[in-house]
Amino acid sequence: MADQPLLTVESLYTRFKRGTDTIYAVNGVSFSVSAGEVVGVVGESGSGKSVTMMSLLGLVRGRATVDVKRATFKKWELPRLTPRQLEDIRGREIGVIFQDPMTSLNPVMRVGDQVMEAMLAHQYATPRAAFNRTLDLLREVGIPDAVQRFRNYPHEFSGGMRQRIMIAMAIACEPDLLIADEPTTALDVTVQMQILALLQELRERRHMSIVIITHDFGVATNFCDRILVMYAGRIVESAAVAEFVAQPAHPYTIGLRSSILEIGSRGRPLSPIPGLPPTVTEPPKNCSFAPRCPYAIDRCREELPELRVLSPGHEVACHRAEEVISLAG
Amino acid sequence: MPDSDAILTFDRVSKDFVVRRRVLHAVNQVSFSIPVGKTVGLVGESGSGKSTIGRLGIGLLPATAGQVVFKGQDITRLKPNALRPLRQSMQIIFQDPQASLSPRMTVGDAIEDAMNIHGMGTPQQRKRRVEELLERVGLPVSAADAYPFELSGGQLQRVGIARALSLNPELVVCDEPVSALDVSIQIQIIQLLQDLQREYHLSYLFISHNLAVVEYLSDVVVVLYLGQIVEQAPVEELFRRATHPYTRVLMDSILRVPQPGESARRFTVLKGEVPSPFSPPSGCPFHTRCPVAIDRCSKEVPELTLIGPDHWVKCHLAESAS
Amino acid sequence: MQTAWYVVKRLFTMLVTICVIIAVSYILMYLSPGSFFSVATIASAMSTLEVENPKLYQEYINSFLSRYGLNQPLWHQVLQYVWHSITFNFGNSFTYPTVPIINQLKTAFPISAELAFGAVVLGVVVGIPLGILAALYRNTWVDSVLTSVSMIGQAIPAFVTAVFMVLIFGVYIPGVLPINGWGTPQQAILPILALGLGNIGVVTRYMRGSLIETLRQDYMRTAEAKGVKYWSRILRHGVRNSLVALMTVIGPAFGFTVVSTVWVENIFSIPGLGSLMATAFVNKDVPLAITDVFILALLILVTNFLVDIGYSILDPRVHLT
Amino acid sequence: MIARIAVNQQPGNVPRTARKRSQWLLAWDRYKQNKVAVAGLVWVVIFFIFGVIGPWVAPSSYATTNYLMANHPPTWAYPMGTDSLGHNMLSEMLFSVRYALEIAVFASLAAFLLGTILGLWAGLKGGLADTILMRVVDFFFAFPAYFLDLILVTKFGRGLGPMIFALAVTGWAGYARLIRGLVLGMRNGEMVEAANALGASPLHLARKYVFPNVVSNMIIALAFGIPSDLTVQAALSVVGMGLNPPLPSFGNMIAAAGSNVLGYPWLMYWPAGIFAITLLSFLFVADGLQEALNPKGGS
Repeated sequence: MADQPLLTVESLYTRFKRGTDTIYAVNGVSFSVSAGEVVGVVGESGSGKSVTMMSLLGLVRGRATVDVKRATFKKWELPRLTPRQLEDIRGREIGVIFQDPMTSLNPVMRVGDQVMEAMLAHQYATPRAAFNRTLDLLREVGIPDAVQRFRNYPHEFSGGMRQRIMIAMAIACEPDLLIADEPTTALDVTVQMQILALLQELRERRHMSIVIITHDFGVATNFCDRILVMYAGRIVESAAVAEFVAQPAHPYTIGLRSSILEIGSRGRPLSPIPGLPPTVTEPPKNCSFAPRCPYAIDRCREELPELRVLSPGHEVACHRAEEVISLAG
Repeated sequence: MPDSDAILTFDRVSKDFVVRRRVLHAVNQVSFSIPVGKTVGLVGESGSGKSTIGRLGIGLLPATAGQVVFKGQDITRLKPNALRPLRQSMQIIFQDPQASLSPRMTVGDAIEDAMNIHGMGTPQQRKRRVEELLERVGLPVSAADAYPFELSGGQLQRVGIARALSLNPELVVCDEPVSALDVSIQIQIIQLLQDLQREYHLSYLFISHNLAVVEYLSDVVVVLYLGQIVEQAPVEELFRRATHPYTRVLMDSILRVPQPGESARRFTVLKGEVPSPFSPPSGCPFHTRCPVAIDRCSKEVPELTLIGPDHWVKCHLAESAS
Repeated sequence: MQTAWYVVKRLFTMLVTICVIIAVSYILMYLSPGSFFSVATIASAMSTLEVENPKLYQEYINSFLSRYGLNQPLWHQVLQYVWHSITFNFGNSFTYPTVPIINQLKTAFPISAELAFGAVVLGVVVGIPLGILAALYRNTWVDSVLTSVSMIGQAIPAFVTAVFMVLIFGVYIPGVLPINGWGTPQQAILPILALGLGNIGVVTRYMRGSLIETLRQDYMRTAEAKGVKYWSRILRHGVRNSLVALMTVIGPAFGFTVVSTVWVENIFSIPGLGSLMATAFVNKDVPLAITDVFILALLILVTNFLVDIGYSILDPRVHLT
Repeated sequence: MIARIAVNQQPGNVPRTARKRSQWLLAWDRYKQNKVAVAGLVWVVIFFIFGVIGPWVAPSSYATTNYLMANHPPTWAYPMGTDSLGHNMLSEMLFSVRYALEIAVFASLAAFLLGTILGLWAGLKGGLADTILMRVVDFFFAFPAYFLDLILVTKFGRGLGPMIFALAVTGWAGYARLIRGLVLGMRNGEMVEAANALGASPLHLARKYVFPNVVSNMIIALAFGIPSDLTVQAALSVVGMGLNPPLPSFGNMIAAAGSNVLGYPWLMYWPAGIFAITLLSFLFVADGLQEALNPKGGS
């Protein structure tokens, strides 16, 4: 990665109050995204993958506390920005796409106006120019009859079309970074492919960085340059896709990888990861995966494994990573 | 295609719904059967009618036309009272276990109520059986006293399975039982379903939009598009020789993790989206999106044609090829 | 086109409903024992006239008998009465047989309508901003104060509020505002306030609830992610969508306002439909009573109709069918 | 290869609910958090107690008059003063509480029971029964309840019985519509589908699945219904059609005080004050119940 990092995050912590409990959703996450890079954040529900990204943008809902040592995006130091300044960055410098295109669009506002609003909020274009640009954007994301469709309401579109509108909205101000939070999960399989193809095309055309949050290894490994695996609010493994595919090192990654059914899996014995992903209600002091880990030793239950470099570009948070590789391989 | 070994047979079954005075042909002339102790996988996208077929199969919905035959008995036109005793033998597992359980009933009560309805055993025997079932599906006995909102999705799906099993069914309709679950949990449930099938000699109608899951579990695969069967074959045959363009597209849509050294793939794109089932296209329903459609496809409805051992396809191009 | 068809359908349903209301009212009032459409009742209502002008008295008795067809079968009477009502041919009342009911309504209706309209406008104009405020400052003292006050407004019916106002402005600070009559703008202040406080309470509470619910929606986060500024987000996305939900409670609240005018008019001695109704019921002046009910019910039906139309304008997902 | 661990050896973290706390206790816990609702409940309970014992503790009958003491401001003997006929207002008040509750509670309960049964039946049965019932309900919604009540009491008299009857007649439709809506929403849901798949009979379905899941909404509706009946009943007095004098009622007292307020303001303080506080308390209770029973729906 010779590229200059676009986004660098160091020691991000997010916790929520839920009733009397405190949920430790993100527990010390550090990573960076280079210009033009596509990073996949993979994990199961509750792993903190979505909260991590939303924390950076000030978009976490509920009673959340975010602590971060450093989060540099281009020339900005995100934690030091006022809400007003962060508003200027959201949508202008960083675009976001959410999972559920059914609920993420305002049902009583014409879709064209919603796309235009993104530009007008940042004085990115004059109303006249924004209108024309909206039509261009709608065409670019593959919505036929843009002129007529501009005036339609979200409920008049299919799920896939709504996700295209979300994408048009997110890229309207030509952001350098696009965050896509499970952008295809709610869609039919054939439509998933269309959306991924669209994102891939946009990425190549506009040379923007993308962080895609997904639970789907298939999506992540085919779409991304680099993958971060999260478990219980921590990054447990980070590697370029080629390395990731060739030599996964964390037991959770390996377990998850073999949990995926692919065509041709028939007849193969299943090897599920036992147990359930935990809900973290106190700051982790040991490896959260240890109770489910076939390689766990006493040290894992006592000492928190830090993310360490295994080989250049490949980081893992496991005390026994080297042994795991040889055992699993 | 009547089949004496079949536990359940669909014979030219159709189902129409009337939604705001418009008729929706949710299921159109569907025929297939589920052999005893086997699994038939039903694949399709939203609007393909796969869930409707599942409900028709166990008499939760009456068919508009055709026959649904369960163990030699046509259940299509049975009165609710006559159908009720049969319910013990055919059960269903839902996609969203949370929604299918009453929030006001503990897990134990929910499972027990199933036996209660059919007057099975004494209260003590039922309590015992609830505990056995919970253990069998991998839950601690203490879960009996929990309310549904206190359990996770995977745990609730186990409860749903235990409840279905409590009646000793012979046929279980699994309606997207793993779609809402986390990846690591999905495979636990799949394994559980597979183990239970062997143990209790169950027959499954397994509904899913995920071809890989269907391939893993099914003996026969039925591919649906807009309420019609477009391809149907034994599982090995289908995956060796998928013929219908839609089946092939579905197979391409499964993103597999590339092998080491293999480069990431481009995403193949099937144009358009599933048309509205209210106004299905003329001719072959798939022709509007088909990459290889010819003139004839928009005009003539293709016939279901046998192109291999038990391999049926509904496509003009396959007809001419065979 | 679709809207026009809907309007026609709705108007037709309203017509049917109002006919049924009139018919049911008439039948209830007619059915013995104690039928009100009897010579005896009519006679007792007009006893003074009997003494003053026996000839005229007999004329009126005869005209009532023929008007209501009291010697005809019931269904005939009902149909005739309904027809008279919906063609606004109300005849004369028992208590003032010389005055056509329509003339009494002509003076009373505008007063009640003004009162109700004033109270509705007050409720909306004050309630919506207060509701927004309470929602934005939820779980703070601002919210607690607004919520408590609006609950008081919602709980205490207009006639109790009105009586308190009479007490305050009649006994403690007399002369500040008039406590009875109608005609000057000052005289309208207290009645409209008494009626409007309930509306303010209802609108504030539901606006608050509705906006809090809206602020939780995914599209609010989308707007935030786009970088839309705070107030723009609150107003264009939040409030706009909350109004849709608010519409569903506003209809019944406004209907209740119309009912409340009856009480408030009686307490402030305002010569509107309500005062007319009170005397009619006490004097068993059946034609006037039923006509009054008919007019007020009509007012409520029309209000609900307008609310539904407004609803469909605010929410494009609502298909008027 | 990861060792294959049998699925049933890992319990997962099932909460230890050996306590098996009933949903009602949990709701009560939530209710207790809400101070305003608790205050409202205290007043409502006091109101009910006086409704029961009022006639026994009253210093005199509501009909006893003392013309020598007519229109007298409060004294030790007459803590709430007297009216123009020399009635002891304290007695009037205590009897009013009784009659107000009697009418509101019985009318609400009758309406509630009728509405619940019809609503459940129409919602579950559907078809023609449902259509007919809903037409009737629509009529009751279109006919402003207050006016129908007026006509009914004019017709049937202004005693306790006719009042209860009138309020019940106009009240049931609201409950019926509410429960039918809830049942319809549920009928297409997976819970009912699952129960059907188990082979539950319609009665079993209604009793074990549908009813327990609508009962909290019904209780909330009832809690809102009682104060609304109190209001309408009192409001009938405003146009002179309230409970037949000499039977005392809040409405009658407030109406009488309203016309005498310039001369004898004490006639106002107590009836209007207590009535207002009571209505407010009922609303606090209803609101508290709504939050406690529907934690998701409430804000």
